[in-house]
Amino acid sequence: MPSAPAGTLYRGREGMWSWVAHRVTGVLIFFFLLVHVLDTALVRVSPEAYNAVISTYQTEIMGLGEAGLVAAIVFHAFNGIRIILVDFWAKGPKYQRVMLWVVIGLFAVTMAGFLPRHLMNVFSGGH
Amino acid sequence: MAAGTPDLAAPREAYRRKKSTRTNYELYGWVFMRASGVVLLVLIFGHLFVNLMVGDGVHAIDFAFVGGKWTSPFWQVWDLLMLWLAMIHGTNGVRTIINDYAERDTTRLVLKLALYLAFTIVVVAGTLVIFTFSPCPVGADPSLLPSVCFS
Amino acid sequence: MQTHQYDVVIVGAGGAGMRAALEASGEVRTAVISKLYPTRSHTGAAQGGMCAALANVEEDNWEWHTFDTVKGGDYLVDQDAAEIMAKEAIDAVLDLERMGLPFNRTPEGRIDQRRFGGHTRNHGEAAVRRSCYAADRTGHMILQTLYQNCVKQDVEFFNEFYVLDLITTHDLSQGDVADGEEVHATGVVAYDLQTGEIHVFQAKAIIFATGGAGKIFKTTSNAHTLTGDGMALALRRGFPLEDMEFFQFHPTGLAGLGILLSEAARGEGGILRNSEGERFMERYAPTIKDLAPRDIVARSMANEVREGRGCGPNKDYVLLDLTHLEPAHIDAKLPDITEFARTYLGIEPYTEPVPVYPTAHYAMGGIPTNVEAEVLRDSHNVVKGLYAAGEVACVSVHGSNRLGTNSLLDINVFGKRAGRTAAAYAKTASFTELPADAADRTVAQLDEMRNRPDGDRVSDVRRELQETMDANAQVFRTGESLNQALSDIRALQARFKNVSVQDKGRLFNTDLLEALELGFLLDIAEVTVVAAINRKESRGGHYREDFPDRDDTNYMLHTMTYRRPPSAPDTADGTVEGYFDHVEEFEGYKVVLGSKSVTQTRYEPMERKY
Amino acid sequence: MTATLENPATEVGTVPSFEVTLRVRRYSPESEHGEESTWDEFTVTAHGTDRVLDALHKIKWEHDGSLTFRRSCAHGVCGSDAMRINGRNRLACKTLLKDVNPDKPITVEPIKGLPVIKDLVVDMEPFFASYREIMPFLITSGNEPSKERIQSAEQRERFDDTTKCILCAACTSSCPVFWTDGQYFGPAAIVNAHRFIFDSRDDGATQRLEILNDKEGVWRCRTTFNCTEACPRGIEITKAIQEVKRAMIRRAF
Ligand SMILES: Cc1cc2nc3c(=O)[nH]c(=O)nc-3n(C[C@H](O)[C@H](O)[C@H](O)COP(=O)(O)OP(=O)(O)OC[C@H]3O[C@@H](n4cnc5c(N)ncnc54)[C@H](O)[C@@H]3O)c2cc1C
Ligand code: HEM
Ligand code: SF4
Ligand code: F3S
Ligand code: FES
Repeated sequence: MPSAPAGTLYRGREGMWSWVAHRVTGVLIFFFLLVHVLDTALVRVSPEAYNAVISTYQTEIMGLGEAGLVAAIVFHAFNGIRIILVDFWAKGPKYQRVMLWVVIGLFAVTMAGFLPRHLMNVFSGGH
Repeated sequence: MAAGTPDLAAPREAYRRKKSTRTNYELYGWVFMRASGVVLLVLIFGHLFVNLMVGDGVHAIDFAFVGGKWTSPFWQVWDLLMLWLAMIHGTNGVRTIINDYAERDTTRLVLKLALYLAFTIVVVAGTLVIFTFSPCPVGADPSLLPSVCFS
Repeated sequence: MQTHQYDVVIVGAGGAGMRAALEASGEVRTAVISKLYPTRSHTGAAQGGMCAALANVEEDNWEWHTFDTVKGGDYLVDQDAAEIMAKEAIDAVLDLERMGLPFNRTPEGRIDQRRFGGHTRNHGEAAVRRSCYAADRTGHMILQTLYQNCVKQDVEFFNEFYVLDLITTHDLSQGDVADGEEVHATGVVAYDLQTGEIHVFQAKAIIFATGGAGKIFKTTSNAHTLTGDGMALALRRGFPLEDMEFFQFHPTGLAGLGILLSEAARGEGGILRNSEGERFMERYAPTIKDLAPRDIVARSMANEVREGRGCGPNKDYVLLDLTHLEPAHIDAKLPDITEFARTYLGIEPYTEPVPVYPTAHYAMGGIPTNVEAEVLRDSHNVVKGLYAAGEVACVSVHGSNRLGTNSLLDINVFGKRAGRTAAAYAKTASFTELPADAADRTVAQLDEMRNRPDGDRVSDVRRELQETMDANAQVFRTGESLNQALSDIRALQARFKNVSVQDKGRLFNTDLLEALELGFLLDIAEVTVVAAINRKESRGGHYREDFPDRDDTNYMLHTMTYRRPPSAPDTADGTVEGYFDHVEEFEGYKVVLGSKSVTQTRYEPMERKY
Repeated sequence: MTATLENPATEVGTVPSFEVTLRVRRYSPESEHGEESTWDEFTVTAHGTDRVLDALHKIKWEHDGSLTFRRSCAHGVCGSDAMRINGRNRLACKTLLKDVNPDKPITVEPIKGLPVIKDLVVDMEPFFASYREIMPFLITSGNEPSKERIQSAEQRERFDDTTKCILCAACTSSCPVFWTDGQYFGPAAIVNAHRFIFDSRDDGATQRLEILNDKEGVWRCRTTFNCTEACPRGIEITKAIQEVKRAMIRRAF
């Protein structure tokens, strides 16, 4: 009868999962930013060095990664605004769930505007 | 992430809250996260838009592009602000996360030291680059330079 | 085993216990022992209010309050005690407000008051607004406020400690006290649930505030933990219990479940209806109708059901109708109880009437005390150093039927008095040496229970007890039904001797504790039924169909139930030839009945009409 | 005879009985499993209005007497029996079986983040310690009035929501921040601070705000709303926490 002991996942709802996502995206952006600043710093070294590194961004794989990064930023940014509204708007806590759906909606719209263009750029080969 | 990790090891030790500091530090940190968040929203979206959406998107980015942008004080300030705010915002955010999950004091200390070191290196390097950057380094291949160098 | 020494030890952290602690802990070294975390005590379940003649919203005074209490208790109330309670009520409420209790407010910002059953203006003219309240969570607020103030005063608590024995200099269940000797209470034995360890507390003064015993019945508004521990411990030491036959059945328990819907529902305008939609209380109590005292309303409801006007598929309940009230009003004044109806019955009280039926609610009887909360060992002598307050005690301010809101008042007024007198006594008294074997009996009992081989299940015995009590000793009783209950209890007592527990561990053994609690329940049910058999009249909460009238000539007396050795004489203090002279022999002991006179000051018994 | 019902448990309407399986997380250091937790499954018969607490009682009373949990009032007012039912914190006595999908086994675990003592019983001391730290009592200055303090109905309404707390710990033990190291004061302590901070009769707001303006205080709340969703009293906890944060900010600027 007794099975392996394992506590189950807490079944939090929208609030908890949006926080998890906010945290994950925040960390993701942070690490990207570290790398991004350092690679940009290469402009100080020489145009060749910079362009050499930057051109690796221009591969398809990096292009997809970049799309993911933008998605992370977009979600983090919009959800950040939602959090700020929860913090400062008296009715925020009441509408937090609704606002999350708005965030997701805005996210979808923004990505719909961005992705096709970005992917076109990435896959069309540009130069 | 850690939210729902099936951490089971079960009965925890009882604990006492550690003696703690009662300053406004956390309060300011909290307010800063929100204030910087709003500003960052504008800065980052502007940055992304210009870099990825206008013209040829990622493929347009090269030395000439960056150099061209930084000849304008407007973009210099923009990028500087973005660098600082994002780094403080992000560092403070990661600090919070370390506080949440690092249970042993030493682990916490090590992680935070690494974090602050990374912060310092990146912010110093980034700032230096933006200010000391010369769009037309001497002896560079002219085909790589921004158009401003030839006017 | 560990031993502790305190000037005052309070057993129970409900309203009465904590109110006493607030008085005593500032004066002398005080410990509060409670089998529950203080905020889990059942005082927190009280809903409707706590009355005091503040006259914040209409004319009122403490004399009217006294009269209502006396009349509500069908004149079995000790009127000196009722006067004290009504007078001190005002300070009791103001004390709580000053401690921070968030009462509902009048437009002027004063404590708001509302109507409650049996509380009237000018000796019965019309319902009066006397109950101070905080929505329908008054008990919750009282419990929280008292606990908060205990935190403030740094009161020492021993939580999840079960008191299992009372240590005294004499065990009256084994024999009489020699003339001139004093009986002292010297300590208690407690069981630490978390570790299974035994703790002996030595004290100069001990206050019992262990609450009620509603779990002797099946359908009850009481918590699972209200098992009459304090009463049973006193009884087992040979101290009397007073007026145990009077148990209050609250009219409006959720049908089938017993969860209480406060009388405040009717105070705010709710109406009881039968299957014909008739407001039947108009027939039984023409003046105050649905706000008649609880015994009358409960009986009327049971009568409607009995005469076939009950509702539902089995015609076994009536309806509490709130549908004519504004939803906003309901939300403001009765949020919790309407939530109960929604959660537990799936009924929306805004639009549907709620099925209700009487539920066992309150023990009017208990450990007899005087107005200083000192416990009596017969009709006049006190036990030195032993005090009781709250539902466990019988002062007797409730007589044969308690008025709604008078219990929250009782626990505050007499809790405070108990704390004060106990502390004063502890300042002058010295510790009495405890016998070396003080804890032996408890340890032996626990070991024996734990190690007993297979036997009856605790839950089976308890269920059968509760079923027979519900069937035979509820709103309507007869000699026959009560004797049936008694013989059932006898059989169950015998079976209890070999119930076994499955959990043999030491840590947090609730299985074991449930078994001990069952022992308390059986003892309490036993004396309740014996006292009820003996009282051949109907009064307040005790209604005998074979003796439907009140009999002041013979029964204007408090019943005192004693446990005595089989060899002891059949008479107890206050025995009245022919009436209070019932004796029941059990295995190893007998239950002897005596009496205590009722104190009358200004109100002569009258017929009780509303 | 008496008017007592033949079968007093008869429910409103006819409610069919059904079988339900509970999967309970067990822990008992004295048992043969020692320090290890195990899952036990029990199947019992239940009725339409039965709650999870009734099912647990059935298990304890008819199957396994050693199953250990706290309970008292059985109708959601004492705060004894917060536990994790199907992954969420609830009061067992307030959760109807039919509302948690009895077709599948219902998992029952102790609340998270507090030391487990046995089965579903956890050590509540750390929880109450946080509660005591925020000074949960009225603090006044000046003379005691001879009658009651005056408070308008609106002022009373201001903190009504947070007076409802029964200290069940469902909120604190649902908070992801509390799970991590248990140092966070937790929502329940903040709720009880709120109850006094916004009471017009109280003069101790500054002290309480100072206590909560701490590394382990309100600023650790990441507005995950688990607490608000778990609260059996329907207290808008996150809102209360935000109000406390804003009160601190107003004070600081
Ligand atoms: C649902 C409900 C609603 C009510 N509404 C009202 C109302 O509106 N107005 C009104 O005036 N009255 C009301 N009452 C009655 C009133 O609430 C109670 O009579 C009163 O609260 C009893 O308080 P107490 O302090 O005596 O006991 P309790 O609050 O029951 O406390 C008993 C204490 O004793 C402890 N204890 C018990 N046994 C032991 C032991 N063996 N060892 C250690 N500790 C032990 C328990 O842990 C607990 O702390 C209501 C009662 C109920 C059930
Ligand atoms: C684009 C605009 C941004 C907005 C509006 C924004 C907003 C916020 C807000 C309000 C918080 C606080 C969350 C809380 O207290 O619960 C936060 C946390 C955080 N942010 Fe941002 N942010 C933005 C950009 C960034 C960037 C660029 C980074 C990375 C460098 C970043 C990294 C983080 C991290 C790591 C956290 C901590 C997460 C946590 O504690 O769970 N954010 N952000
Ligand atoms: S706030 Fe709600 S969930 Fe938290 S302890 Fe109080 S009642 Fe329980
Ligand atoms: S769950 Fe925790 S993070 Fe905040 S909103 Fe509630 S306290
Ligand atoms: S048993 Fe009291 S809250 Fe569930």
